[in-house]
Amino acid sequence: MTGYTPIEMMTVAASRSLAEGDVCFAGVGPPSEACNLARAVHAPDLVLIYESGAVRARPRNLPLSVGDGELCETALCTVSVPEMFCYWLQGGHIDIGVLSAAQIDRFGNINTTIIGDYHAPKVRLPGGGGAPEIATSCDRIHLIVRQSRRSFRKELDFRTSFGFGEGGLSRSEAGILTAGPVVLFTDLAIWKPDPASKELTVVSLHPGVTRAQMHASVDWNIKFAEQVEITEPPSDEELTVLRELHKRTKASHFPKKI
Amino acid sequence: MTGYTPIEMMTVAASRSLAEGDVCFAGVGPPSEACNLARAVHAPDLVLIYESGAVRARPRNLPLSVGDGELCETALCTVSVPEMFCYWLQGGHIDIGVLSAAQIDRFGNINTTIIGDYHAPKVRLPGGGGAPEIATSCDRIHLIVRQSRRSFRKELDFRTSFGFGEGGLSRSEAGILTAGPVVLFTDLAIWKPDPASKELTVVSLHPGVTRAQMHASVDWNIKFAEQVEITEPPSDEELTVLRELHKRTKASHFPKKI
Amino acid sequence: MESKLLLGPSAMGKFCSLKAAVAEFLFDGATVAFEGFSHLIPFAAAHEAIRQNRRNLKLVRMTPDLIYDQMIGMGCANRVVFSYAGNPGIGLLNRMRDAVESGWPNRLEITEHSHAALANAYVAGASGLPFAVLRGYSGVDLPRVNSEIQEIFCPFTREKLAAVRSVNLDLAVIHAQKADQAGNVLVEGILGVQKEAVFAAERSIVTVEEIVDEFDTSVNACILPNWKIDAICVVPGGAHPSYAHTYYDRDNASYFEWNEISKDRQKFLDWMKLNVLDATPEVFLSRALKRANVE
Amino acid sequence: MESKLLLGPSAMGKFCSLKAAVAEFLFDGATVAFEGFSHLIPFAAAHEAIRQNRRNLKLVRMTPDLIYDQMIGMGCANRVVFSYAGNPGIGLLNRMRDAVESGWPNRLEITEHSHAALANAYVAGASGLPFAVLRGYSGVDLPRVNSEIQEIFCPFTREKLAAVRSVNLDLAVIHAQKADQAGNVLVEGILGVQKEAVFAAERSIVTVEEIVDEFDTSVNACILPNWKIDAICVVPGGAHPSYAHTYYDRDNASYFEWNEISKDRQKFLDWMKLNVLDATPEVFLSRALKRANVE
Repeated sequence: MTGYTPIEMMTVAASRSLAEGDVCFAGVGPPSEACNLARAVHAPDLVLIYESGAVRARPRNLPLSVGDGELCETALCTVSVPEMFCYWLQGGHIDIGVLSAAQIDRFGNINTTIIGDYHAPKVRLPGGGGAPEIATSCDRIHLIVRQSRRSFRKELDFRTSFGFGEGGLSRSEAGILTAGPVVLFTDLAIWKPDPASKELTVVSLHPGVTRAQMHASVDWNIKFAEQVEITEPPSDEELTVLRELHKRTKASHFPKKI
Repeated sequence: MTGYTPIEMMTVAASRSLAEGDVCFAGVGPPSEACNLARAVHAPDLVLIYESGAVRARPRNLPLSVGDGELCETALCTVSVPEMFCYWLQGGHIDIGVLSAAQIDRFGNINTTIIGDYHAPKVRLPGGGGAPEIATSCDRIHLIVRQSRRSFRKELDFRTSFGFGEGGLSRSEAGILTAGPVVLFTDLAIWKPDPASKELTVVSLHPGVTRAQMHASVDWNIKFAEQVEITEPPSDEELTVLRELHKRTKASHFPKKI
Repeated sequence: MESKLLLGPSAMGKFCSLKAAVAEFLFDGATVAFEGFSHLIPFAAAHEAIRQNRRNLKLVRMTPDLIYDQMIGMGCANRVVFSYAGNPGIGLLNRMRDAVESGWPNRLEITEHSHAALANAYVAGASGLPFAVLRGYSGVDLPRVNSEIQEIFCPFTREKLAAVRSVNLDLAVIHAQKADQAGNVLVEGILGVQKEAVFAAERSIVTVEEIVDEFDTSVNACILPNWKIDAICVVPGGAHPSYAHTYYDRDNASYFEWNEISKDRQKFLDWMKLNVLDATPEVFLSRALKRANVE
Repeated sequence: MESKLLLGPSAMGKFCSLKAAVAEFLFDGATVAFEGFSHLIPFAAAHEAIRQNRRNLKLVRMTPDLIYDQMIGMGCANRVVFSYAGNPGIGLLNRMRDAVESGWPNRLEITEHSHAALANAYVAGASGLPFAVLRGYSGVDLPRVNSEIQEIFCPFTREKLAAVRSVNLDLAVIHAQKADQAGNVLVEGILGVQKEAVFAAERSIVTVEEIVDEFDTSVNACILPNWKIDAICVVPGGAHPSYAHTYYDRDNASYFEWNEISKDRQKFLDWMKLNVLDATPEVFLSRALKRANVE
C-alpha cells in the first residue's frame, strides 16, 4: 500500500499492543478504534468491555457512543452501569484500559476536564467519564493521544486521571496498586515510562518522523530511549481493514432515509 | 365450620391484617403462611417479596424455603440477593415485614439466634437471616409468634432484631425511622404497642381464651387494653382455604416418586 | 380478568398523557434525573418539560448528552450534576458550554463526578444510604472542586477511600420498552442507571413504547414494579434520537446535526421552536421510524 | 467455527472432572464459599471436597443449609461465616449445632451476620472494596459478638451506619445451568450471591447441568465470563437435593429426611459413607431425576 496518514499509523501501532485474550476497557474514539482493529486483524478473541455495560462486545462498525445498540446486540451480556463500574472495573477484572486525552503531561497524567481555570473555563471539555477509575483500576493503561503543543503540556490545566503523578513512586504512594500507563501511542511515536522516574520516554519513532518534529509538538524537554526503534509501518492488511472499518462505520452513521 | 385450632386462629387473624396492594416482605413459616392466606382469601393483589429475590411471587403452595422454585416461577421478576436487600428492602420500598421469632420481649424485640450464652449456647438457633434489617427497613412490622413462657420472655437471651428496644423513644433514639412492630398475632390473642410506652398490650383475645391462660403463657406482667375485643373466629372460607393450602403444600413436599 | 384486578383503583390514574404527568410531578426547582445511558434517553419527556417552561431544575445525569444541552439552552436548569458532558464521539455540548463559560441563557452551577462515583451515588440513593464508598479519585483534581467528595477510612484496614454523597431525587424520568397492564415496566438492553434513578426518587414518570398484556422475558429481567411508578405515558419513539433496543436504532445523524445546530444561539432557538415548542409527543414515532433499522 | 476460536488454548484445560478441579483449586485451610441461595446449591462439589478429605476450611455461605451441615459433620471446617443456619421451614442444622454446642467432630468458630450484612460483604469483595456500609444492626446484639461489624459515620450527614468487612475468597464454588463452549456460564432463576462470590474469589469452580453451543437468553442475563472461571465440570443433577430452575425441582422430602439423619452422629456417618464417601458425582443425575417435576 502506497501511503497512510499519521493517525492511521497511531491506530495501527496501538492495535498491535492488544493481544488475544486480553480483557480491555475501551473508551470511545481512538481507543475503541484501536481495539476493534486489533480484533479484526490479529486478535479475534480480544475481549472488549464498554462502560455502558456491554461485555465482550463485537461490533461490526465502530460505535459512535459507548452505548450504541450494536455493542449490546453483539455482547456476551450487558450489565447495569453501576455493576460495570463496581464489579467489573473496580473489582479488578480488567487487564487493559485504553484511554485518550485532551492534555497529557510527561508522567502520563491526563486532562479531559477543562482548558483554563476550573471556575472560569476557557473551554469546558466533557470531563472524566469513566477515565479516572479506569486509569487506576485496570491492571495497566494504554494511552492514545495525538501529539501537539496544545495537548502535550508541561503543566496540565486540570488532572482528571492519574498516570504517575509526579513520577517515581507517586503512584504507589497514592495508594494505587495497578501499573498505570505502560505505553503511549501518538501520531508520531511510541512512548514508554522510564522504569525508575516513570517519565514517558520515546522508544520508537514512526517512519519518517524526525526528532525536530517531536520537539516541536511537545511542551517539555523530551527524553528519548537509548535505542529508539522505527515503528513498523502499517501492513496492507492493517490499512485495508482499518479503512474498511471506517467506511462501514460512516455508512452506518448516515443510513439512507426511508 | 365446627372447630379450628389456635394456630389456625393465629394465621387467620394475621392474614386479615394484610390488605390489597400492601407490599410485604414475607419470612418463611407462619409469616409466609399468613401472607398467602390473605392473597387467597381477600387480597389477591397483595405483593409478596421474598428475601431470595422473588418479587410479587404468587405461589400455589406454601414454600418450604424462601428460595423455592415456585416463588421465582410465579414472580414478576427475580433479582439478586444483594439487590433485594440494598435496593428493595434498605431502599425503603417495602410496606410491611412479617416476622416470627423464637423469643420475644414486651417491647417486641426478638431473638432467633441463641438459647443460653452466645459463646456457650444451650441451643444454637438459625440466627437473624433477613430479620434484623427487615425489622428496621420496612415501614411497619407484623409479628406472628406462638405464646409460651419459653418464648414470651422478660429478658431475651439475645436481641437479634429490634422492636422498641427499652420502649418509649428507644427506637427513634437508635436512629431507626420506621414504625416497628405495629401488631403481634399469637395463638391466643392480638397485641398492639401502647402509643407512649410502646409496651405490647393485649387488644383482642381469641374466642374462649381466658386472662389466666394469657398470664400462664407469658413471662412478664401482661398489660391489657382498656377495652379488650374478642377476635372474630375464622370464617368457613378462611378455614377451608387455609386447610386446602396446607394439603396442597404437603402433597408438593412429598411428591410421588417416579 | 386478572390484569383488571391487578390494575387496582390507584393504578388507573397512572396511565396518562405525558403533558399531564409532567404537569403533576415535575415542579420548578426540583432535583430531577432524565436518565438513560446512550440508550432509552427520555427526549419526549424533556421536550414536554421545556414546553411547560420548568425553571431552576437541578438536573442529574451521568451523560448530559443532547437532552440536557437542550434543557440548559432553554433555561430550565440552574445546576447540572454529571460525569461526562460530551456529544459522544462527536464533540462538546455547545449549549452547556455556553452556560458554563458565558452564563447564557443563565448562570449554571455544576457538580461534577466521574462515572464510577456518580453511578455509586445513584446506588447509594436507591439503597437508602446517605453516601457511597469507592476506590477512586486518587491523586486527581475533582475532589478539590467538588465538596461532595470526601475521604473515608476503612474501619478494618485503615485504607483511605473516597466517599460521595448519594443521589436523592424528587423525580426520575425514564423511557422504557414496555409497561404491562398492571403498570410494571420492563427495561432491556443497555440498562444504565435507570433502576437506580427510579429507586432513588420520590416520584417517577416512565414513557414507554407500548403497553402489553404480559412481559415475555427472562425471570431475571430488569423490571420496575408498579408501586415505584407514578405515571406511565405511551410515547412511541419517545427516546429519539437515542434508541430503544428491539424497536429502533440510534439516529447518529441527528447527533452530528446537533453539533451544528447547537453552535449558534439563534440557530438553536429556531430549531427548538420548530421541533420542540411547536411540537407534541406524537411527533416522536415518525422521527424514530424515519431512521429505524434501515441499514 | 467461531466457538473453537473462542475457546483458546487456556480455556481447554478448564473443562475437567470435578475430582480434578477440587484437587487443583481447593486446598486445606482455604477460605471458600459454596454458594447458592436455596437454588443451585453445589452439593456434588461439596461431596467431592468431603471425599478428598479437605480440612480447616473457612466456609462462607449466607445459608449453611444441608451442604455445610454435611461438611461440618465430616470435619472439613474450622470456621463458618454465615447469616442463617437453619434447615429452611423444617428446623435446625443438627450437625452444625453439634459442632457449635459440643465441639463434635471438632471445635467450630463462627462469624455471624445478618443476610443484609453478609450480602453487602460479598458485594464489597466483588467490588474490590475492603468494607461495605449498610443501614443495619441498629440496637441489636450481633455487633457485640462479631468484631467484623463496626460503626462508621457519613462524612456528609454525620449519620451513624454499620460497616462490615468484605468477603474475600480463595475459592468460589457454584452450580449453574449452562456453560458455553468458550467457558462462559449462565445462571438463571434465583441468583443469590453467586456472581458476587465468583467476583470476590481468586479462583472459581463451576459445576453445570450441561454445555451448550450458545446461550439462548436475554441480553441482560446473569453471565459469568470465562476469564473469571478456572474449572467447569459437567455434573448433571449436581445441585440435588437443591434444584436447578428449568431442570429439576427442589427435593423437599430429602430436606425432611435430613432432619432425622442428622440428629444422630452414627446415623449421619453411616449415611455419609453410603451416599458420599462411596459415591461419585455421577450419582447426582439419577437423584435429581427421581423427583423431578412429578407434581
